[in-house]
Amino acid sequence: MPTKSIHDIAASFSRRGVLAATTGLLLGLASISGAKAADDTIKVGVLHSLSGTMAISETTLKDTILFLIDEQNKKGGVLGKKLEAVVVDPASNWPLFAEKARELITKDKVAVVFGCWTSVSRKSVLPVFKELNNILFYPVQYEGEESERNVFYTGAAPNQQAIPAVDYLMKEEKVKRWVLAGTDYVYPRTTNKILEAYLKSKGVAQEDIMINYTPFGHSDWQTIVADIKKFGSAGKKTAVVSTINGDANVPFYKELGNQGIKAKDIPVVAFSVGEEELAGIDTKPLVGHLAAWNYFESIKTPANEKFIKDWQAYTKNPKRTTNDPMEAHVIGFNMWVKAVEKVKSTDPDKVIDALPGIEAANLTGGTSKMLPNHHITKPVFIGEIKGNGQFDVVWKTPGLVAGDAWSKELDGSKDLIGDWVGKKCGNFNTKTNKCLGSGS
Amino acid sequence: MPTKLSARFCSFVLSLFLIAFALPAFAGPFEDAVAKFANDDFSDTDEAIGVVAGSGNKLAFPIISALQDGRLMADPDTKKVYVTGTDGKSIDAATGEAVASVPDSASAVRLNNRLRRSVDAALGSLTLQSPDLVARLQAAQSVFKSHEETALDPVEGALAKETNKSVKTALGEARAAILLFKSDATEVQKLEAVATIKARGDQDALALLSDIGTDQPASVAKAATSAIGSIQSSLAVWSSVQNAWYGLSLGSVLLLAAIGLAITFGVMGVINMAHGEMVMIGAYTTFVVQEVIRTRYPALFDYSLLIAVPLAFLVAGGIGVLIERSIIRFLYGRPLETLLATWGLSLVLQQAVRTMFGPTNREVGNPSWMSGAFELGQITITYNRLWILCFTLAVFVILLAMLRYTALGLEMRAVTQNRRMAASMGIATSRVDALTFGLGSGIAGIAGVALSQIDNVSPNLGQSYIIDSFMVVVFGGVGNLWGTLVGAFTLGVANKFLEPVAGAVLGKIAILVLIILFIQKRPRGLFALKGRAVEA
Amino acid sequence: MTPHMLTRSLDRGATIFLLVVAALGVLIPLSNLLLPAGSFLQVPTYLVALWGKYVCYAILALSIDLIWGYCGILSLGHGAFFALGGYAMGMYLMRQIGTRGVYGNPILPDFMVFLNYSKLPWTWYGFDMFWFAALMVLFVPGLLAFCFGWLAFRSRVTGVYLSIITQAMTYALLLAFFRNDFGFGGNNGLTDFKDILGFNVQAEGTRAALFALSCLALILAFLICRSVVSSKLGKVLIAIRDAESRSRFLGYRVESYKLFVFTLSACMAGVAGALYVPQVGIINPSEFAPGNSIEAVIWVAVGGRGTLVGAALGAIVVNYAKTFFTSGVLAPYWLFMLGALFILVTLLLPKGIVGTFSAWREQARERRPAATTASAAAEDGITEPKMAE
Amino acid sequence: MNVMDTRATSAMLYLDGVHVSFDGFHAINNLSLTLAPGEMRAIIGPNGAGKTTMMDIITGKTKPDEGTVLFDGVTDLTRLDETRIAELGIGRKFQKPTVFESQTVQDNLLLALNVDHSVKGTLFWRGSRAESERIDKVLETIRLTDARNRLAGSLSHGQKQWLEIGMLLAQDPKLLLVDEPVAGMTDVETHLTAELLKEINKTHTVMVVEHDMTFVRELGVKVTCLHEGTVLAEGTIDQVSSNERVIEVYLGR
Repeated sequence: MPTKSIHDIAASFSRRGVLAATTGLLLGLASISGAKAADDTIKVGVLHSLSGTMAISETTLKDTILFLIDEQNKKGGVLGKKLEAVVVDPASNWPLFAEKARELITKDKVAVVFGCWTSVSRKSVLPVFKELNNILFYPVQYEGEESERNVFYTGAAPNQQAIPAVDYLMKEEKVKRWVLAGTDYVYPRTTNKILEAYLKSKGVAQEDIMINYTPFGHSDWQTIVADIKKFGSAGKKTAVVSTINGDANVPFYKELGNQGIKAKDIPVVAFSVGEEELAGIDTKPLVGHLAAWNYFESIKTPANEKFIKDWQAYTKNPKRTTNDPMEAHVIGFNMWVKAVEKVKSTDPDKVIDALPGIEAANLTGGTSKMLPNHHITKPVFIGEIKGNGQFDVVWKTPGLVAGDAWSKELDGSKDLIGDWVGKKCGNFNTKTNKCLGSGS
Repeated sequence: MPTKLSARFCSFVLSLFLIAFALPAFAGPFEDAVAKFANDDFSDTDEAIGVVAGSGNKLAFPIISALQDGRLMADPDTKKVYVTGTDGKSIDAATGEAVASVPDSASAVRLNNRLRRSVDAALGSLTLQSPDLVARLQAAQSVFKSHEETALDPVEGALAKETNKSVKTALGEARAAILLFKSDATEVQKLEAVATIKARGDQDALALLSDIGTDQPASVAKAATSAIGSIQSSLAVWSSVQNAWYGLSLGSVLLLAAIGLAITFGVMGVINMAHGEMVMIGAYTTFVVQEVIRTRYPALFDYSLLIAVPLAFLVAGGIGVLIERSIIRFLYGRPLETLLATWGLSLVLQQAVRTMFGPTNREVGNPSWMSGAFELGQITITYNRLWILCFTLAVFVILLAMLRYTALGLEMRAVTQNRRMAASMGIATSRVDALTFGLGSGIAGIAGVALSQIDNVSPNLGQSYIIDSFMVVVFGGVGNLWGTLVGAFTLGVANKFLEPVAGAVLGKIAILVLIILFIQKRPRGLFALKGRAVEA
Repeated sequence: MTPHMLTRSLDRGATIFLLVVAALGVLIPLSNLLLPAGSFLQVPTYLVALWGKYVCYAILALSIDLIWGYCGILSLGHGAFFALGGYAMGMYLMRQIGTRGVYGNPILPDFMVFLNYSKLPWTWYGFDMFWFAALMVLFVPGLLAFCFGWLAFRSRVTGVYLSIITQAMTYALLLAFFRNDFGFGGNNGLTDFKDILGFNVQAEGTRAALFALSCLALILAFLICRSVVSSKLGKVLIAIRDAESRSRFLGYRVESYKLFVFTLSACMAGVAGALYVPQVGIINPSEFAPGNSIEAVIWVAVGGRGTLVGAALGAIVVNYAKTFFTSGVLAPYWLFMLGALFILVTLLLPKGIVGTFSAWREQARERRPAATTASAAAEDGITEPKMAE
Repeated sequence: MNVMDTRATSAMLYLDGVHVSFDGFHAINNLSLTLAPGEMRAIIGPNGAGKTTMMDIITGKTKPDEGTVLFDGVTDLTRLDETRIAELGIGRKFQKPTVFESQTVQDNLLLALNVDHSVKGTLFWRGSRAESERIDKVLETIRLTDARNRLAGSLSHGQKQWLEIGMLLAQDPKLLLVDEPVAGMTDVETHLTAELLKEINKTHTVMVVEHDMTFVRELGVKVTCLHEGTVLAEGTIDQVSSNERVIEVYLGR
């Protein structure tokens, strides 16, 4: 029936119509691709959500990179060329991340990309970076279990955040009973698995561990906070290890404060709550609750004070806070610059091979080093929330902790290592001496 | 030369003390302890607290309380420690003599949670006999928690003098707690103790009893277990009451978020996807109000919400009217297109707020009367939730009254029931439309004020409520405020009773599925209009 | 919009549309593969993937227009069917990874390994076979639509109520798929695909092929929709849309008609999703987000509801605009643009781009009153209680 | 007669003791009424007398709270839904003319034809000569032949009324329920409509609800007057209109 209808009409319409339309479209398409990278600048891709749910966290990171590029250009750029930022908005939409990554690399011909926050966005762009062989610097603490040739992880791996925090609570606060509360996605899931295994290895009994997951942006915490209270009243010293994701934290802490859970009774140590998140809360009822990071704005070092000063000057906002992922970008950016200057080229292959071993000063007085598994060494700090929304560092690791791509505590990965220098492999099984799967 | 210095200093102290208290004092354990505060080492501080608290020295209380609220300054170089009074005057912690000013090199002695606990314990035994009733009560409580043997004598001393009934019981419980853990307490004492604590019957009591350890006499252990049992069973009953309360509170939030929609969508038939953004605007209005108050008139902070409510209503309502005049009014009779337009609108509003206030959360504080909680029997009721519940009901009643008794309300109902007829009877329908939409938006704005107290104030605020709001309105029956009320509370309570069983996520899923099935049974919601009026 | 006017003006448009799609389906892959990279007429790979995505969206838009434009069923949950189709395909692609996963586990996908799954959940059985996956792409969305529709249409849930419960449906699925216990990868979803039917999904050839395939699918979907709406059944659908109870009194089983077209449309959406996943390289619960479904409806409205070409065009236009706005200097303001677009289109072009266009053409040709605005409300598919039917 | 014995009644339509109330308001109150096969009956009554509600009950749109509604003596209509009842052969014309406005006149009739109404049937439908002939015939009867390709929405009010009646004819039911067919018609149109209905009545049982007394008189059939959901009077138009209770209801208040 339709074929018929088309047939008899096909007679009546102009062949030129189609021709015009098609060629027009094609030309349009092709011309879009016409954008060429200017030769006198090095393009740097910025792939952070500026709208949608993740804008809350990611916008700051975009500004950070722009700030760093600005600073670098003041120093004369890199290899005598100015850096030029290419900003796109993946709008907190994961497929869009992949699409934008592709656009940055193929259309804008960027030399490196700084971006992503959530694990899913990273997973979504991974294939693109592998296929088009470019570089991604990923600045956020994450669940580990990954080491890719094209990705450099400047955020904390679980062993650079979770484990030290738990150790602190055991030693300093004599905690015997644990609530592992998290948002139901892969980072908390993995972290809690690791912690569960770790706690058991320290002789904590199953009934002294309570695990609870909540959906994204969970806003009604009455029941769960009450449960925590109940769980905490079993006589043993109890602490909450929170992997609750950004948005849900404000109502969570508000409920904690209102239900009168004081840090001295049940301390909460959080891995995703930094200065930015606290900016949304009145922290007075929360004084004493903890967070584990590799950087705190309140840390007094010349480098950090200068950074904060310049940053606030750049953003023209004397109240603008800094946080851990920002520092990660600072370290990553400087490492990339050093690597590029080392090999006198922005060619991804050369830079990727040059990066491991590169050292860059972090803002907390140490010097971080890029490891063969594309993670970096970082100090770990435990900070107590203060009344002014800042953190008071109550404990730090003696030295720098090397990031493990693969967690020793998980069956799947205890034998794996990532080594892009010697083994040229991201998931090398030390037992079987084989490089698994697609890793190479 | 610190040694010489301290020597000279001591002689000075001596003379001073001779005058001051007419009893000799030497650079004894107290002074050494005080000096420890300057080491900025948590374990040293801990020791110091112990010694100072136990020293019986007059300065002990000022020092410890200063330590608690960060007024104890220590100079790491000179190892000198100062107490800065609440009045800004400072004294030397070791000697009690007034000092002109604390040197800049001195910084507040830092605490961590462990130290905060020992500070509480110390203060506990120190303030047991303070004239202030509340202080005494708190002291008793903290002794109950810490139950250190050293506190026994002070407690019994206080108990003997205490006249106030509630404090007496508190002290009794504190004493019982101590005895229960005192190794050399007699079995009889311990049994009494268990009974006292059982009588207290809350979760702290439970905690205490389940912590007594194994080295207890058999009879005591047995008594403790039975006590635990009975406390737990009574708490179990209370927990269902607690759930009901949580349900009501959640329901009130849902209602508050949905009630504005019940007007714009339920009454006017405008599928207002920008409803959530109206809520958000209300929340940001609150933020702005508080900012102004913080910077200009800090004293007024507790009234910030009272000021914010009318403002939020006006701002959101005004924007509502604007939207109605500029967009919605061209789309009457085609609700679907309002869906599209308002969806676009919500995108614009969100981004607008994002560009104006930045993408990050904004701090909206709870005024004092809205923070904290109180115990009702064994359930905790937080003030902000309670106020929100009352507030919601108030809004609902006022709205209902408004629709029923005011001229505008009458006109609204007339227009929504039969536009043509209303128009022919000389009602300015367009004006009524604008006002109705404004009213709906305004109420959404008010909701924003309340929600700012429990949730993020961020550009995404609205998004998280829009779907729930639609569910509530549809579940209750479009065009029926009572339906919205019942719907909201039903969903809230159901959700809260499901949550402990199924967990937060499955609970929410279950609720959604229930709504879907329910709509099959009642295709027009809980309170559907019947008869030909609906159909023809 | 008057149907015979449409059938005339549209059939011409339809044919042009089909031939353009066909031409692009052939030319773009060719130019991408044969012409030297960077040459003026060469279409770079990322654009091929991009347009592949648009084409999938166009199919989704068609499926929505079929039920909404012609039968007045406004589904605010059609993204669910799209996503389910996508997941079915994604699961096949995951199983294809085999030992190339980071843990080299031959059976279990990576996320299962590090969440300590001991064995494959039963839901994943059979997805190592393409034919099975392909079947599921149609079957799963179809079944869901059938059950949902059977309940809803039989108990005569209409208008807003239907729209809202479709939204509830997709929202519930969203939450369910977010749960890691659900066994579909939780928030991270399924990604890092290797190959499809033995071809590397990243390879330019495969991309080009997938693009051509999507175009073919679009053409087929279009032809199916046209044959449906131009059959007598199409007339019945429009009758139901305009006066549901009248059609009942004429002895039509409204619920079976709705059920048929709803299920058909769900299957089409599923296919769209299945083609979408290998081209964007990830499927994750956010595809279930109610917002996505609403946007899909908006594409249709922008393009022109009740005109198949319009629906497809709308999808492409809106998404092209999105891509265009979200990069470069406009990036911070793109939401303003998009929002404004939606508002302006609804205000100025209530019949959508194509609808308005053909209306002009019609008026120009013969001055005859178009459908009375009285029936407009009914046409909207949604009606408030007081003015139902 | 022995065939008849199995039937509860010989009537084409048989209502007995029917009650319906919406939220306490008694729309239909112990209504009893029978229609013989081949009969044409006019129903009159003031607004709110329950005329339309009665039709809703017969066509299955509204379910009665109690009472029996038998069609053709055997089938209990209260158990069936609109579609089934329509399939049985009861056609209805609405008070407010409802035609498919965005479709052409002949499509409207095509949709009304009592052929296979199943999804399959319509999906694979091929037009047949017989069908088009019937449509032409109906078009003639309702005088819309030259408007066949126009949009129903663009017809005049009277034409719509006729189109709807035409749809009934195309549907060819045993029983026609016609709700206010001449509302808003010119006298000429009214006259023509009366003729049309009489014509139809030759082959069908018809129930007409109408206010217009001249029209009812012109029909010249048995009249039933409803009031407050129950039968007030029955008989020829003269008997009914001379019934003082009817007069009271219509005039005296």
